[in-house]
Amino acid sequence: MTKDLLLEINSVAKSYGPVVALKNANLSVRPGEIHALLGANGAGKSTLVKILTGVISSDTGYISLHGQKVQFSSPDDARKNGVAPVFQDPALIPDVSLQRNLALTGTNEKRFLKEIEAMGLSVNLNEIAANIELPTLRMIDLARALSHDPELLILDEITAALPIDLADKVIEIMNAQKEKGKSVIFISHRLAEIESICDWATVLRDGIDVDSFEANKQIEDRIVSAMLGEKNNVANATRRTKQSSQDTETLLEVVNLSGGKNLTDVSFEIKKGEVLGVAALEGQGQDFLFEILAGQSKPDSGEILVNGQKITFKHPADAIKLGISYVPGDRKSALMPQRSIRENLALTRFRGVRNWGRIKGKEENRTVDNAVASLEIDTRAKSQVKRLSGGNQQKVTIGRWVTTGFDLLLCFDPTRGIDVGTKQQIYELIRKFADEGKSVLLFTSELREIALTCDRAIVIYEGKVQANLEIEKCNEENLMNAAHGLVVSS
Amino acid sequence: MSTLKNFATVKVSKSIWALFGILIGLFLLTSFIDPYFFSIPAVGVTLSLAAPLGLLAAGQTICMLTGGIDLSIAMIAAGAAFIVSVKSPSGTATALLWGALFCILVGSINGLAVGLFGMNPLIMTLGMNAVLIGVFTVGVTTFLKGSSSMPEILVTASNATFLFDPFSWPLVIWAVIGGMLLFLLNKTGLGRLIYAIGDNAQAARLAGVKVWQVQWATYVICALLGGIGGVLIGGQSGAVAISLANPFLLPSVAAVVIGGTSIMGGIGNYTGTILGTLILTVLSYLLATINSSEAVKQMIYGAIILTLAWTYSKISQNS
Amino acid sequence: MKLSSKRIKTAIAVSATVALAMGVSVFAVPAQANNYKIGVSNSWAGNSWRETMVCAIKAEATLSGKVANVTVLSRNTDAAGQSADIRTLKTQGVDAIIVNSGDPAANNAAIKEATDAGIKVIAVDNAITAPDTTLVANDQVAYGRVGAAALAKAMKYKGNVLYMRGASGAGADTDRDKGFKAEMKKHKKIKITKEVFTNWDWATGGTLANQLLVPGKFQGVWTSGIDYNIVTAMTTKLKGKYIPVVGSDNNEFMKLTKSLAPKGFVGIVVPNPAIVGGYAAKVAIGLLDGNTVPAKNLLKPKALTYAKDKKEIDARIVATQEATFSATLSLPGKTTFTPSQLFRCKAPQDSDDGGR
Amino acid sequence: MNLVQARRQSWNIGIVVLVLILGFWRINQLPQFGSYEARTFILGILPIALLSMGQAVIIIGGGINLAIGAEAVLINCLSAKYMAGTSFTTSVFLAFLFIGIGGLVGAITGWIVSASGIADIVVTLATSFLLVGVAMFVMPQPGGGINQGVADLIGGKDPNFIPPLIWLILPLLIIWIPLYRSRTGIAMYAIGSNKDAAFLSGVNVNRTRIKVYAVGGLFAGLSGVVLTGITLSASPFATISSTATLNSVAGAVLGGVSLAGGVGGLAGPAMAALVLYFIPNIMLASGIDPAYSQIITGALTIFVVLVGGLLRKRTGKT
Repeated sequence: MTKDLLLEINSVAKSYGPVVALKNANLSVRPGEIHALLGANGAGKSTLVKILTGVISSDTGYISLHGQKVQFSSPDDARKNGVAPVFQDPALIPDVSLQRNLALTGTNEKRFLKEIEAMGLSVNLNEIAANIELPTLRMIDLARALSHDPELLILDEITAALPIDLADKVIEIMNAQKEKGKSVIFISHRLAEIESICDWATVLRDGIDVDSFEANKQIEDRIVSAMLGEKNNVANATRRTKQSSQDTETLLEVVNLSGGKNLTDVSFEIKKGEVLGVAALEGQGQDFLFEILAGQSKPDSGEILVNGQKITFKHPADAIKLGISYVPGDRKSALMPQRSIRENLALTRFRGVRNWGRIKGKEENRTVDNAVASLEIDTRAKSQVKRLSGGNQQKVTIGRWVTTGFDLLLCFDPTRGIDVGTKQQIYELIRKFADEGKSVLLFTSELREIALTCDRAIVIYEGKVQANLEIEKCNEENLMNAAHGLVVSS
Repeated sequence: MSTLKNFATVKVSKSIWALFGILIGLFLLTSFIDPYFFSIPAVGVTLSLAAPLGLLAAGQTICMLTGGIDLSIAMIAAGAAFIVSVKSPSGTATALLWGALFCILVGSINGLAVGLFGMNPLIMTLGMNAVLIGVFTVGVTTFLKGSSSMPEILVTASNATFLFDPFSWPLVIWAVIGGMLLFLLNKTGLGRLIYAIGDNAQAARLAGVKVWQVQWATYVICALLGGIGGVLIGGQSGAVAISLANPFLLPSVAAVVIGGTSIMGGIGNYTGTILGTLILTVLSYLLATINSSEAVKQMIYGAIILTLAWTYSKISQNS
Repeated sequence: MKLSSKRIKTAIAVSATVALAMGVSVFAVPAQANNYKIGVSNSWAGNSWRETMVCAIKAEATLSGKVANVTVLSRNTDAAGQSADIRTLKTQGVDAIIVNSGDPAANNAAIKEATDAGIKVIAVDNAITAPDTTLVANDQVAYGRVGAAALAKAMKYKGNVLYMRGASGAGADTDRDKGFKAEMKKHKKIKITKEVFTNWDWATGGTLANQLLVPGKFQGVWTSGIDYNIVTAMTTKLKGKYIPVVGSDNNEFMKLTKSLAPKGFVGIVVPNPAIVGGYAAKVAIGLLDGNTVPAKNLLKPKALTYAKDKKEIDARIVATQEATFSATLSLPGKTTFTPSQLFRCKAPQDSDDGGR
Repeated sequence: MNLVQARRQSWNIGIVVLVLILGFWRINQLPQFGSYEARTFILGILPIALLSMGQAVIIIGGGINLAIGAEAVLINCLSAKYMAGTSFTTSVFLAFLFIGIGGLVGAITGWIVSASGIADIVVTLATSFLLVGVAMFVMPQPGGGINQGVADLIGGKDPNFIPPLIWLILPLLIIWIPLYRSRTGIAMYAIGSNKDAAFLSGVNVNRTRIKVYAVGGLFAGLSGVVLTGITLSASPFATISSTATLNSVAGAVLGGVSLAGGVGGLAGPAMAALVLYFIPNIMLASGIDPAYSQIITGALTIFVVLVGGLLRKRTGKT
């Protein structure tokens, strides 16, 4: 343990059942340092932050603060010891006024108002948190954290989807903390920010700190290569070979679609038999785009055309009727965890009142068994889907649509938190769909998947299509740059 | 590759055996105290008395499987019995039809309010309960004035032996309807959806299921089951009254909970509820036999529900 | 200083209550002679017996020509609720309150407030312990006694009795128990082997009968008025081997007493007329007229059997009325209405000719 | 009051307006209105208003207690049994003791919910049987009593309406307002509103849940003792407890407490009790069978929850 370090995280590991979230994470933060914590989705950043702030406890390893070993029992405990986190989802009680939210954490109101004033904001302390816009709420959460004079401020993707002026404010605040000799751990996807303000950067990948270095000019390449890691582990993945099918008909066309919190003006089209990739950082409105196309949410404006016909969806059933099927990003929202694989796979068969009658057992057996076989679902834990591994659960959510048939599959980050072997199977499955003449809209947070599986890709940045790239241009650097708002020639 | 054929989980069947064991234990204990209980007529009586509770609990089971609850089921039962009794001069079949229409109406209101308007099932059915009490209290002196006894044929059917002891008509009715319900839950699309929306309504919606339709159907079926139960109660007691089925309301919830159906929905089955119903019925006979005071009876009742529910939650947490 | 939301809430609560409290008196209507207002508080609604009782009060009040208004507060409620109803009747400005109480002592505070204010309080059916009140009821002790005596006789003074009481704690139940147990004590060979409460609930009574009736176990049944479905249960449970049952003047019970008599069934009818309510109304009007009325006005019940009182039982059965109808249509000298007036069930303010 | 507060208070303002309209209507129906009539109003709502407040605390904390009526019945029986024929001081002492026992019973219920992980509704369904059983054990038959001086202190000597009014308002002032302002009070709202955010804000969720049930139990205990003071007796019947429980839920919900948790206060449920009291009485005086009021009460509860739910959906809260 080094005395002059503010924080030292040593060999911390954490598993949730069979899922390993953190393998072996190390991190050192000096006083007066802005430390960037980087990593792809699922690299273990959030788990590390949760351990650091006492939300969960680690399986092994230790944390020391000022050279003293510590183990925080709760976020409150962490806060009292000078470690204050601000999460992407503000930890404010929705139905309670700001004043009472402050009282709950024992925050000094005057001090808080001073911090808010310094941010150039004004708030009504009597307003209940649920009525406040998310960006403002994040700033309020930040101001509350600052009011406790933290030795170490942890900002977990706080600038994601924050308007430029507020994001600049956050950077000012970090610099001010630094001047006061306090430290900040900053988690962000905006590489430009990291270059300009951070002193040091640590990159996590698959639960391990793979690289840690001084953050000065021109470190983008190093960050990106550390985040992406060795590409060998997917070397035997077959690349997309079929050339884009430009001469075929358009299946779906989206015109000037806006809605939700971030989606402002999106237009694109998908051809039959095409796999269209979607790349975007967190919070660019891509999730809402998928929900609109699935009939789950309604757009504020814009048009959707299927086979040239303008359509509107009232219910997911309307989309399904048109052959549009949706595999949501959060598997939990698509699965019935306590029911069997069979029931989960066969669910869509009963969606109409006409199919409420007797189940045709043999036919169901056949389709279910086909899906199980073609997706190679591991059926050992067949009785309850919640006992399956993440990869097999994901196969079930996709397999459901294999039993029904579809024209367009909307896949939202289908490989998140899934082992490499299963990922490979899912890529192949998506390719197979395309070969059968079906279309796939695939959002993925792992950019290499786009080159492996797609015919074409669009990149969404701040609610708009930033780039529309043919497969040849879909290398990770281009996608990463476009996703960060940089112009990439198509 | 028929590895997927049986979808009853090992855990559930284990707990079913445990419940069965408790039932046998209670039965033997009761027989030990009152030897008459260990006889075919006594078993027949017990089974025929368990039938109405079994039917009300059946309705409660499907509501709870969808994550709901029906606290108006006792008033639906009493209401159906009332209507059948009042309409009996125009023929038993007509009277039963009126009763069924009443159940469908009330069930539809419950189901649509829950399904389409997102009403909390607890408040919806609680409110419906109050409305029905009011309607029937007013009705007794006005539009429902008249008979307060059940049609002769229903009284006979609710009490008579079927072929030979211990088979009684109520038991046969319960068995037939229970069998239909088991078929509905395990072998039909609607049954699948009842489990599905109870487990994850969002997932069902994303799969294209119109969740409100399922909830509508569920509450209508629940009301019909309650209505049949109510007619049986009316038949067995030979008279109808507004408070007819009140003593069955909380036991109908308790039987389902004892039977291992989760109040959150999605897990459980009617087999468990049947055992829960029988356990409660034998228990009430036992408590009546040992001349226990109402106080002790209530305490044992509560303690048993709590113990069984706690045991269940521990079993499911451990796996 | 900003007012907190809680403080505002409290301020509103206080001011609202004060506003109510300070409300001015409006429409003071003095009670005039022969223009009485009678209030009824009934703790149990939707029950045939109690409905008939209320109808009898209304019919008698209307016929008297001296009553302007009968206000009925009839609902299923507990002691606090009935106390609130009695107080409400007082605020309503009634001159007399007829109360059928669910609990002998629980409404005493509210009743005392009424009697202190000069309101005549008449307890009907169930006795109450409050002072300065008048009781109009069936003699429930005698009810228990004569039924017990007749049952003992029908059982040939030996055997086991299934004793099906009313509701634990109700005044009538306690009194009937007193009479029943005292009489049965005289008969050494008769044993009360099972004592249960039906809560005067037909479903509970029927269920208990189905559960308890076993061939040979009992030689007689006493019921507190939940009667005819017990007899029905015997048809199946005892395979038609009927044992004597004490019941009340319920329409269906008397019909069964008549129709099953050839099959050896001994039904003992101990009337408990619901139209005692009409008698209570008459007593109330008498009190308001300034007449002296004894504190206790009791009907003397007697036990009827089909063998002995064939004519009377035949005459009592009202074919047009429901099974649970309390089939006593007049109390000579105590009520004046005709059956059709009773069935009309109109209070003075409802009638075409009555009213304020 | 600024706009923000006005918006948040809209439910309470609505129910106050409703109470005032119904109140004046009812007063206009009466031959006269004075102290006795005011006392009648308050005595008519006091036990159920207190019980609704207790249920409201629990629902705000994200739970529901189906045994709250049984708790009140138990305390009613305990107090009527042991306060009968006692001196003034003993009765006062016992009153506080039994209110405390109410709180303890609530705390134990909360502990069972926390420790077992069973749904609140199942636990309290079971305890409702248990507690009624205990109540019947304590007092197999209706009866009991209370020192008359204490009874006058609760129900007020005719026609003094101040004591019952104090019993209605004092718990708000001395239990609820200090609690509402304390960190524990905020924590109660927090666990009902969003358990995760509450945990991140440093709330001990399980301990707070026990406190929520304990406070609910205190109000139930209060309701039980007040019942003894008003009726001078106790009745150990299950029907009373279940009716009271159902009314307490209706009162809390009508009073603006969201079943989703985290929303509402205690003044609303007290007002709602007045609304539920006025409706049958107004109907009665207008010559309508009061049984219709049961229909109106039920329909009103459904309607209010329906509209409240739709409004919340529109303002974005799910």
